[in-house]
Amino acid sequence: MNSTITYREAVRHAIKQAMEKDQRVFLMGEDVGHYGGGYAVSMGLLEQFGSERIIDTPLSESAFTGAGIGAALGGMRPIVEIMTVNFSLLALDQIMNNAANLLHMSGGQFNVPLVIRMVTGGGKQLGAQHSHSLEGWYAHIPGLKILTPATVQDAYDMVTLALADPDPVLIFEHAMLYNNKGLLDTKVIPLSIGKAKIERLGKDITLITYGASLFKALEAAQTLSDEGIDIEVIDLRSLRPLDDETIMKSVAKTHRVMIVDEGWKSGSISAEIMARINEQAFYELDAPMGRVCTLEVPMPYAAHLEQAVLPQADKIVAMAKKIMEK
Amino acid sequence: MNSTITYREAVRHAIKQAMEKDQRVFLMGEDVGHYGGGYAVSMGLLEQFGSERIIDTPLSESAFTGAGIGAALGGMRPIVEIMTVNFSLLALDQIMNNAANLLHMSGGQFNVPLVIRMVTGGGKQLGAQHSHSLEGWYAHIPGLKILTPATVQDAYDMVTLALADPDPVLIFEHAMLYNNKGLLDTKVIPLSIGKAKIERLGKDITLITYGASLFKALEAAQTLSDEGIDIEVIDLRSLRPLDDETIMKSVAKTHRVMIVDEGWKSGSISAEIMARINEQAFYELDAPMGRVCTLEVPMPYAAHLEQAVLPQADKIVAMAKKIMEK
Amino acid sequence: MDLDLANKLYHKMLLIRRFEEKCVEMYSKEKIRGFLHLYIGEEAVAVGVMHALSSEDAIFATYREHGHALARGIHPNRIMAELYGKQEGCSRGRGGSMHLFDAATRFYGGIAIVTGGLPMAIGMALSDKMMKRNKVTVCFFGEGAVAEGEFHESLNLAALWHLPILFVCENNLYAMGTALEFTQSETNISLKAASYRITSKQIDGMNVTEVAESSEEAIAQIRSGNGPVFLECLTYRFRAHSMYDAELYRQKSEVEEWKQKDPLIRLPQDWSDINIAQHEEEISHIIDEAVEFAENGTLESVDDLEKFIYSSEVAR
Amino acid sequence: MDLDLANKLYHKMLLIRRFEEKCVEMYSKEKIRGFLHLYIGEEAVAVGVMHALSSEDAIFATYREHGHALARGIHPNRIMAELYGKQEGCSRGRGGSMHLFDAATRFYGGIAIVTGGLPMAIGMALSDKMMKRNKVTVCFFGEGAVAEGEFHESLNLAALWHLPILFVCENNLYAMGTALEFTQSETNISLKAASYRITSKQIDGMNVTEVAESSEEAIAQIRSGNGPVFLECLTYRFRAHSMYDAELYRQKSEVEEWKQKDPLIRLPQDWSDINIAQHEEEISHIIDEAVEFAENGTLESVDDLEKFIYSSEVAR
Ligand SMILES: Cc1ncc(C[n+]2csc(CCOP(=O)(O)OP(=O)(O)O)c2C)c(N)n1
Ligand SMILES: Cc1ncc(C[n+]2csc(CCOP(=O)(O)OP(=O)(O)O)c2C)c(N)n1
Ligand SMILES: [Mg+2]
Ligand SMILES: [Mg+2]
Repeated sequence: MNSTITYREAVRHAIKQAMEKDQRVFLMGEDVGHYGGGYAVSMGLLEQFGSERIIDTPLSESAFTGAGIGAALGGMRPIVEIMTVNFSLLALDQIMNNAANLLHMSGGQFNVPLVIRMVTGGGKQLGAQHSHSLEGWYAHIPGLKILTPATVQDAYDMVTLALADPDPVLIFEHAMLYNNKGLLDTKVIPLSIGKAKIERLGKDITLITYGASLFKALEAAQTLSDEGIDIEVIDLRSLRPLDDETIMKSVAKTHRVMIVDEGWKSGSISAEIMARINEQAFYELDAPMGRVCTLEVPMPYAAHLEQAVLPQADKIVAMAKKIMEK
Repeated sequence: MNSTITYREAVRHAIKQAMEKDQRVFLMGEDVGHYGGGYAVSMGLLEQFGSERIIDTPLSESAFTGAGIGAALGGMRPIVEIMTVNFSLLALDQIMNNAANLLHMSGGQFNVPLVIRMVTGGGKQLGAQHSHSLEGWYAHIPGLKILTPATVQDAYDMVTLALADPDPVLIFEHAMLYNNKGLLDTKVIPLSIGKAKIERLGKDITLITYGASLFKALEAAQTLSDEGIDIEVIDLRSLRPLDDETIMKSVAKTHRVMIVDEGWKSGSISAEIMARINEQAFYELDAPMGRVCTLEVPMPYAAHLEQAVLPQADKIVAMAKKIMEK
Repeated sequence: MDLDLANKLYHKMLLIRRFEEKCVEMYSKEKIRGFLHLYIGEEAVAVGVMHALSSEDAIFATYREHGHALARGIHPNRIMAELYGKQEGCSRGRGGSMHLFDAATRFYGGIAIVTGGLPMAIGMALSDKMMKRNKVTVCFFGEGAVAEGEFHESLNLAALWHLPILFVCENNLYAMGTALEFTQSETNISLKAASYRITSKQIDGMNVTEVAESSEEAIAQIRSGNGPVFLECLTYRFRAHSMYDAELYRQKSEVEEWKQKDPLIRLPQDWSDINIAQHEEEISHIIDEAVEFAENGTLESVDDLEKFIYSSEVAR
Repeated sequence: MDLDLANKLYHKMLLIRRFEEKCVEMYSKEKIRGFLHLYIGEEAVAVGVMHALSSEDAIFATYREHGHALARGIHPNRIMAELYGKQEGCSRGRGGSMHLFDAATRFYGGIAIVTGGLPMAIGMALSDKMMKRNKVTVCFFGEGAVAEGEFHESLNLAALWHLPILFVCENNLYAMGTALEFTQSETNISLKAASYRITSKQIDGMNVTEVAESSEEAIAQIRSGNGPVFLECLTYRFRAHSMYDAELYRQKSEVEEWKQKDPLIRLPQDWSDINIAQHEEEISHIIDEAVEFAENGTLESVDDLEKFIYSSEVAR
């Protein structure tokens, strides 16, 4: 396959292919079957694979996530869909205390090849309880891998990568990306987990980002290039592990850094990246690093307030200029 | 009262006094009554206050934490004890989606004067599921306040401060501190929420820490002073809000920084502190900042492995020396 | 039940119906955004239950709570303004459709996490019990909530502590697109409550008279100190789950069948003297006014964004 | 049941008893640390249930799982070494008392979060069903777990999906220091399971014969494809909850009463030919050997600490 499709279709296609190839793969979660998926990702899969492999679960986030762990221990390759990250809080005990711990706790005996997909992010005016961006927060937990596909290619590749991984992998799909169109080539060998990708070469500032913010960053980079500031944009792709190597190389080239992420600022993944650059590339820095994150406010409903809370291209531009002034 | 008591007694005394003074205050949680508290904090309170105000709850972390929120909305001043932070994962939905959001989500109508106390930390050979240090992780959530009493005085003061606060306050009591003895003066006006305390003056390195790590830091500072390195030790006391002012002032004096905390390194509160110093005091720094955190491993049971995972005085000493060399 | 009351209940149900129809219109005009969960078809439940409450009682509802908010008496203007994201909204435009709040009527949301409201409702009832206040807390939720662990934790606490709380399960047969039979091994929800030794009853949620009378009984029992009561109201949502739903999971014919039981048809069958045209007329003015109020509302300044995170930042 | 079997069951129960008594001794010598939850008094449950399983079946237990691990056949040497934190332990010393694991006997822990094991057990049973493997998953937990939401979510899934799983509730009347009457509005736990339409039975957990026979029946029913079974075993822990418990919450006389029902007394009442002295003798050697094995075990190198976080770092 080599064609232009949506991000949503790319995820669906990856799941479909995996299920066709491997009888051990199945999908379970709320409304993945008859409804077609909360965000319509699994539309049509029930018809193809039947209700034994596309399982509509009751509203029981903790139990069906834990059941994913158990099924993985039992030799299956479950894909658990938690409708959105907001509801994953109900499953956190299973994710942190079991999925992330089992391999170590058992002295290496029991690995958990589980894939958990969830929708993340704000921007749809869903208010405080439905707009969290917690992928950076999840990246704190050892034993997990945290993937954040931004492009159509990655939306596809990451399902495949995650299913091939012997350990628990969480994929965060940003709600605003599903209708994005892009080229999917199913024949290329995917960039492996833990590798960042330089999406735009530049020499003045290293801009590190991931997920939906990538496009705001690229937009800002375009604006800035018109004004003579040349931004290098890195798509992290994976928040755990982080690709220190790619980051530090770029910093060694540009000597200036900014980070854009949709987590609340304090304790965001931006902070961790800043900490690592400070530790590993302090003497490369010509100026303080900057970050554009989500304001530390429960997400408001009103459109203008929500947009003011989220990172935006204009804020990125302003931050870049500030960094260049130093 | 002005006497030498244990940290455990200080917490108990604060609860007892608050309950004597204010009929709206009550304590609820698993085994707080008949058992006397998982860590014996509430021993004797059932006898004094009866089972209407010292409530043994079933194992239902989510429901009784949520009930604390509801009771707070209803005009009470509940203290919810979650036996340990490890079990609080089961209550995270209530904490993040309700307690932290309600005031904002309701446009300022409903504040939640709830106090949640929980035990945190490793060091007792309890293994991966019972040794988390998640206070720094909780500090990511806007709407909450996160307190980490290290001293006997703070163990007492912070219960009082938290109960006086109109918003949800989480207090993290480190398991290794309960038997610590110290002076308690119930007459001093407590240092308010959000204020850090300089526990040791020094001129060479600013060492920022909190909770049980404070004592390891002070021990290391003593060792280092014998070797001619003069450490300024800051006890953060509160992880949200963070006391930027005290931190930056100290950095402006020492020009070197290290942070010690018991969270897993990536995404720890140390990272956030480094990020802020980078943002607010970059030009004050003479060397990369360093951090001594918990290794990113689910906590192992064996004593020697557990000790190797946790921050220790000798690691702090080594880090300080490294920082001084730069 | 008398004609006056019948008129009152009819009025409220019709208000909800027309209000939400207007919401759909405004949604398609992009005046309203986000999720919009309609209560159309289920009006008898909220209206019947609210009838039985006093102004001192407390209410916790879900993301499908326009009906509850209107039935409780939050002014339609403030609800519409909220849906428009305006400062004059009942949550200042911060909440939106899923987060209606109102201190004056003790309306505690608008909680959008399924079962998220139950524990808080328990706590509210606990505070009433501890303070010896003769108040009742009512908690609404869908049958989908029954699969969540929090539901069970909460029912157990309510029963164990004999709390003054009324649980109202709106069993509309579907949780989004998942039919009850796919989510519960025991589909009689009222039996679940009974397994906690909670007084429990299954009632016709399309019949506002039955809901009102059962609620009155339940509230009386609760006020007399006999602990919680659970009402399972059999009902149906006539519309899609939200504005994004293709409704692949149910038959059109099933929807049509349930529409025959429309509470707005049902009630006038018993009370032929209800003057429908007059209600329509009155309500049409109310709705027009609500829209006008919302249109004329103000957008809160972005400078105030960080208010309401902590109480010290609240301008009171 | 014949004498051979009675001897076998007696041997296992006694092994657990003496093993744990040794643990207490070693705890006071600080050879063992952390929490140490003793199973003493409850041996009949694990031994009776394990008797009914095949080597292909899977087990999920709690933090109070020494008994289950021994009954399942994990070698005492490896368990003792684990408690000593040695590399030769069944979890390489990484797990400790609350986290015994063993791939060979399909022992999946040692899960120390109350009800944390149930969802995983559900998933294991689901995988067996999907793969059409004729295996059973057994999940042990205390009566305290019944208040947790996860318990209910799990039971519902098991019943809804007709999973091959045996739930074993060890009702020892207390969750730490909280008596059942303070935690459940309905104290008959087996009724809870029945409310999910799960076949459910309350049995004497102090009588190993009854446990073994009921388990055999249950397992047969599950293997025949009839879905889950729930056994509530009435039992009692003779010792404190853990090593830190002042036992303020129960009367000494109550403990004494239950000690009359000691499974190690009960079984020889029916089978007087059990040669207790001989069992003691054999077991004493086993325990001595286990201690020696643990003492001689090695402490894993700190350099290997970061192994086992991800599979790629596992030395296989
Ligand atoms: C914990 C949680 N999981 C998932 C969702 C997404 N969701 C919103 S409504 C809904 C269905 C709820 O069904 P039910 O409780 O029957 O209420 P109804 O919508 O039918 O009124 C789901 C799955 C949510 N809001 N919260
Ligand atoms: C979720 C959770 N909350 C609290 C605890 C602390 N805790 C450990 S055992 C226990 C009591 C459990 O009682 P029960 O389920 O009856 O098992 P028993 O110990 O009696 O075998 C508690 C409260 C825990 N481990 N997990
Ligand atoms: Mg429903
Ligand atoms: Mg028990």
